Amino acid sequence: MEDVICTFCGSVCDDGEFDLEKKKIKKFCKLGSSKFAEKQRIKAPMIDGKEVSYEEAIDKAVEILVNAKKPLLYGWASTANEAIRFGVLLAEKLGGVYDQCASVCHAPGTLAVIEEGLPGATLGSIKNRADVVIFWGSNPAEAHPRHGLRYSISAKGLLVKDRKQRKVIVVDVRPTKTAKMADVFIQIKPGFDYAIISALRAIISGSADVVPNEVGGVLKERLVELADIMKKAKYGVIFYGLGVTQSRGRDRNIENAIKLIQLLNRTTRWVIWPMRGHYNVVGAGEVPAWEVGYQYAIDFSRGYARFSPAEFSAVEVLKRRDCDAALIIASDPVAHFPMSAVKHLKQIPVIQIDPYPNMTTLLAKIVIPSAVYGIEAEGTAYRMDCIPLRVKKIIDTNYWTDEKILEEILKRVEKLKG
Amino acid sequence: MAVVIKPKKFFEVCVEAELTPELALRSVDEVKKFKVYYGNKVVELGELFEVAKQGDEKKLILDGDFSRVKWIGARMVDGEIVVKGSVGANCGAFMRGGKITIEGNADDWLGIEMAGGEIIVKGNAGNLVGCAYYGDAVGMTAGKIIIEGNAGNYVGEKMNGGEIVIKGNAGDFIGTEMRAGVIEIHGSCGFVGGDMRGGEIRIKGSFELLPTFKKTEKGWVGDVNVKGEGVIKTF
Amino acid sequence: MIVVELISGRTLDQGATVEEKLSEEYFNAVNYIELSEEDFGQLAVKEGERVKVITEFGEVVVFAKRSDLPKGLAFIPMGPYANAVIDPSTDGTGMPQFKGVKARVEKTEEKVKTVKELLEAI
Amino acid sequence: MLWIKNGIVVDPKNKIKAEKMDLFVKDGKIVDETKVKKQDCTVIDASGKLVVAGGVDMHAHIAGSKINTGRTMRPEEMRVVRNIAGKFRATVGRVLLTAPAIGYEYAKMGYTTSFEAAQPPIGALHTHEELDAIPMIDKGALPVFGNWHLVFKCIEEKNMEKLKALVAWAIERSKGFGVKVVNPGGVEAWMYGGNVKSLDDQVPGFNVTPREIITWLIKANEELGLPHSVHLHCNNLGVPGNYQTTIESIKLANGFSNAKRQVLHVTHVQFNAYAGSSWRDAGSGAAEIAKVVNSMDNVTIDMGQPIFGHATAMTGDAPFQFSLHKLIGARWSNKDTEVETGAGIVPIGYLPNNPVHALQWAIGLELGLLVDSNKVALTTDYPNGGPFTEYPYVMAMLMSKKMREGELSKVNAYVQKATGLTSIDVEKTLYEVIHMTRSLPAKILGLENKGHLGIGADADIAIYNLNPLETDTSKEFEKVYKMFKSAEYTIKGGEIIVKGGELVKEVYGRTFWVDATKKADIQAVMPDIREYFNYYSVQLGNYGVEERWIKKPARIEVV
Repeated sequence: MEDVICTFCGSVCDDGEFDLEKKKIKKFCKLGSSKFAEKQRIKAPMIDGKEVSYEEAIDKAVEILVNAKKPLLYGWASTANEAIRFGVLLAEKLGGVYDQCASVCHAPGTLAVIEEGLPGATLGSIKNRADVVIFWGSNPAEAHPRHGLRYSISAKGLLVKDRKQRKVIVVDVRPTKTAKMADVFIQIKPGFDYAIISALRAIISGSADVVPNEVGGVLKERLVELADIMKKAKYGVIFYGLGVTQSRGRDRNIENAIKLIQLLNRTTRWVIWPMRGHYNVVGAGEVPAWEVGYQYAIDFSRGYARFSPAEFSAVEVLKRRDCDAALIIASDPVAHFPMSAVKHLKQIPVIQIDPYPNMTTLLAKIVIPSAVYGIEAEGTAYRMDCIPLRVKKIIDTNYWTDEKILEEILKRVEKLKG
Repeated sequence: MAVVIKPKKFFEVCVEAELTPELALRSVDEVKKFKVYYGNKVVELGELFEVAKQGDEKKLILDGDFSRVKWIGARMVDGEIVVKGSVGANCGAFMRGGKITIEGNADDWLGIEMAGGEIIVKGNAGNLVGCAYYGDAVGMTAGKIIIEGNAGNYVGEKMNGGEIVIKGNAGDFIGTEMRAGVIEIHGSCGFVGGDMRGGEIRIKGSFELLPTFKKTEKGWVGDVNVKGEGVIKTF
Repeated sequence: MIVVELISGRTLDQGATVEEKLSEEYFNAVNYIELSEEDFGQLAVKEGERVKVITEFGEVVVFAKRSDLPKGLAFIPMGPYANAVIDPSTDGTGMPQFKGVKARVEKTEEKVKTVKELLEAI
Repeated sequence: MLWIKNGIVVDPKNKIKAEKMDLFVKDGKIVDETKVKKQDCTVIDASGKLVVAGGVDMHAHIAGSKINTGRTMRPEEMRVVRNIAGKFRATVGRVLLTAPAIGYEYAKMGYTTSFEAAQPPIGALHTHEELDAIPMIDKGALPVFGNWHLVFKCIEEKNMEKLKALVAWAIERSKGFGVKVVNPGGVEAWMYGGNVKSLDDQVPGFNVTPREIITWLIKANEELGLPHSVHLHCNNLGVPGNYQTTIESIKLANGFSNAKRQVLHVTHVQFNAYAGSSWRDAGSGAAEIAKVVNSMDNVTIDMGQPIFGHATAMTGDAPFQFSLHKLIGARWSNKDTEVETGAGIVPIGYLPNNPVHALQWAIGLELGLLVDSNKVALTTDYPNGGPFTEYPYVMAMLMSKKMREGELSKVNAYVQKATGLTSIDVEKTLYEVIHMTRSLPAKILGLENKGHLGIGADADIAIYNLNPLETDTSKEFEKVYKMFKSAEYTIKGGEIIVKGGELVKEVYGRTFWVDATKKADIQAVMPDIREYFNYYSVQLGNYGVEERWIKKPARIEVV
């Protein structure tokens, strides 16, 4: 089978070849290959560790959800839009909180978009045109292994034909694998992204004299060089990663970077884009945006959507003990949240929907196994640049899809709630 | 006719109660009927709180731990609120007048886009004090916020007037995109004044200066990236 | 004992095992700390020996690994071990500070907890 | 089955000017009286009420990555609560609405069809997902062609067969409805930081000009015989002095004809109707444009009327959006899209006392008043000019000079000298305004069963509490406005969805798309498409939308 679409990372490579007999994927990277490899699965739906039918598990889940004063519905980054849509409708119907993995990943980028917008481009546009590529706090060699080949570092584009015609720059606090592939590596002091971006803006806009000799561990002359490369680029791109979203400054770092891009566009072309992690974390934000108005950290307790990451992001909700039940789908907060947030998950009934057992399974009251999108189920996903792709079903399964499980839950909740 | 409101129990999830001194003008029974949100349930205030009358001022006395109660004093225009304990998020949001005294700590989003009045926090405050709410262009425009303890990050973002005084330390990114008004920090803080256009930030302790401010007689002036005339100085 | 600035982040191995969280492979992909040559030397540990990482927010025992990090910077792959010690405050953004927390690292004889044991300890 | 009794019907397509008559509905269609059993009919007493076809919005940005990025950028827009969750979905939005809010608000106003005016072909699946999420109305989407490298290549090669094949292939792949052209060549120039300034500028990297792009696409469109004509957003949008470019572009329709409809639709002309050389001396070019449009029988336009208040500029015209960002300093989103197109988004607001905004407002009205009612459709270019929910304001303004005088007194006096609005005495009739909002947009789009109430038409009907025989639309503008804001009944596909201005039933409409693949030799262009997919970031096999992925597709085959 050709043109198979990978449902691992935000690159969503769509050129895989799946050998149906050997059940092996070709062309994909280590991450993609692991996605398509056979793994331990949750065998059957469970309540308190006891195997039950899908119907029984769903009935019990519904009972917990409708009786909750504020259920948290979290995850969504590794499932299809069709499932996400039912999830958003369910959160609205329940008067709960919808939050998705971006809130511990790239959501600060969304806060920056609110402040300054998002001057961006699709990955195809970037591979065709970008003669300068900056990875700022991002490390595709480990997180998006084929990104460089398909879209950025060595991609063969229309105007920029190969690696030789492209300058690759890495800005990071450590010499990452990606840094080793770069023409220029600028090592900065952790927590100084904002200051360095401010300095670059000053240099580019003619206020270089104000900038001190060293900013964030980088000598001014190196910043002047970098500013010069940026100004001379015909079409440049900053791909930013968790290095800026998860460290000091978070959204303010990105906001500042967007202001830098705005400035550069006065004389040449520059775009900026987040290196989104999960294959459909973009869908997990886009679907609620059109259904209820916001991308994440959405509270429905008043019967309509309200947005406030300071209150309604999953980590804040859990740390404040502001939910009394949780539905966790397609993610593993127990592994990926700070301990102080996990603590509350241990106190409340947790319903988990996932193909694979993970740390959240260990504390979930109800576990509902599901089919894997892109392998066992078809559905829509948005690549990191918001390009929609229809991921494929390539083998049969008896597992229900997330879409079907959630539709069933929603139907029953609607019946109970009227 | 001050009204005294006391939580009856520990709240399983946060409560949203836009309590303002206007309530003091109502009878105890009416106050008990005031609608508050307990998770996704709309309930009467009296279900969650004890209500009593005391004295005759236009004043609310919130007696107990209100750290799980949000939006207290939101949009209030006059009168007084005294919180004997700590208070939840969004306290004094969009406030235009009157006075809120918090004897404990305040959570995030204290005094969002405050346009008048006074907030005093005896303990610590959270993040985003006096800021602009999501998507809005302007933060606090008038009034005064005094925090006797420490404050968190992003204090006074997009502030366009008024005064914030922090007797302890403040967090990071103070007065970002500030246009007017005064922030005074008696302790130390992190970055200050990113893209500041105007106003003044006074700091007694240490702070981190961004590379986009010019040293002048007045203090540090900037942010040059926005041709700003904001002033950062120590005292 | 040394003092470092600790960050967490993705690695290829962490990614490749992330859908097998209860496996030995995942355990091995996330249960170590990378230290610079100098810091590693100063701790006087051997590759694969155990260290205790202590921050304001918690402590965790992990395996020590030498790397080409700059001195003073340490790295634990994103996952439950990192999350036992990172700064959980979101400062009103919803995002905990997964990168950038002061940590003490010291040699220890304590064992490295399994993923399950970590959860039980919370 | 429905029996709408004793209504006063205005149905311009069928030349019915306020006649008292009954309508019958069966299986979602308007049928002859003999086709229904009257005793089985739900009867609606429409005595003394205006009965018209459901409104048709032929140009709005209601679905896809642009509006959704707009929502994400503007949480302050989403804080206006319109409906609390209950029997119907929760809806929020001030001007930028959520998908359910879009459907509900159209329905409440008596509108039953709306077309998304710009769909990047590679993002078509996203557009369709959002269209599927909009309840109540029928919809469709127009893919964009004016900056696509493959289009340039076919024109460079002067190969009409290839161009036709490309157009038919792309519309089929994107499940689109027609050919949208946005700032032809200008968006490609923006990839280098520039724009095109005249119809004869060469597009960077290609041996083509905007003039050629428009002309060739009109020719391809007409030879394919698509239901809708080329739908053009002109070059130089938002630039003082641009009315001349607009007139030149309109004249490119000369030499083409189509018995059923226009051969060129020029959209949101207000934004392209400025005289002068800068915003300091800008004036109105509306009268000149109207003169040209009125003199031609193969061109239509829509207004792009600004509404005072909040709005969000969002278009495929990426270089314009950057200029706007520089001009007003607001946040700015941009999306350069593969080798196909681009887009930009900037929040704006129209203030009555701002001379430029007042000028724009006046120009929109001038166009609506001066252009023949058979050639100008009513739009706000939602959300660029403002909310579609204020269509009734525009309708009332077109019908009442008195209302205009009142409004004129509230806006910046610059309008008095820069436009001719004050001296326009035209008052459109109710019949004309019904045409401009129903039968005309349906005709422009080529939707034969929409916009009218003849036998066989879709049973999309709006009933307003307004007796046209007893209402003086010139004097009673307040009443007219109020009545059109809130339909007494909205009937969609034969089902009552709104009653007394309130939602009563949620339905999902169809998505129209056009299949013209039999009218061209698709294979003629496939080698070029395959080659160009080296410059895409997706595989050709994963490009496009299958019909089964759409909730209620309605395929229109061109034979």
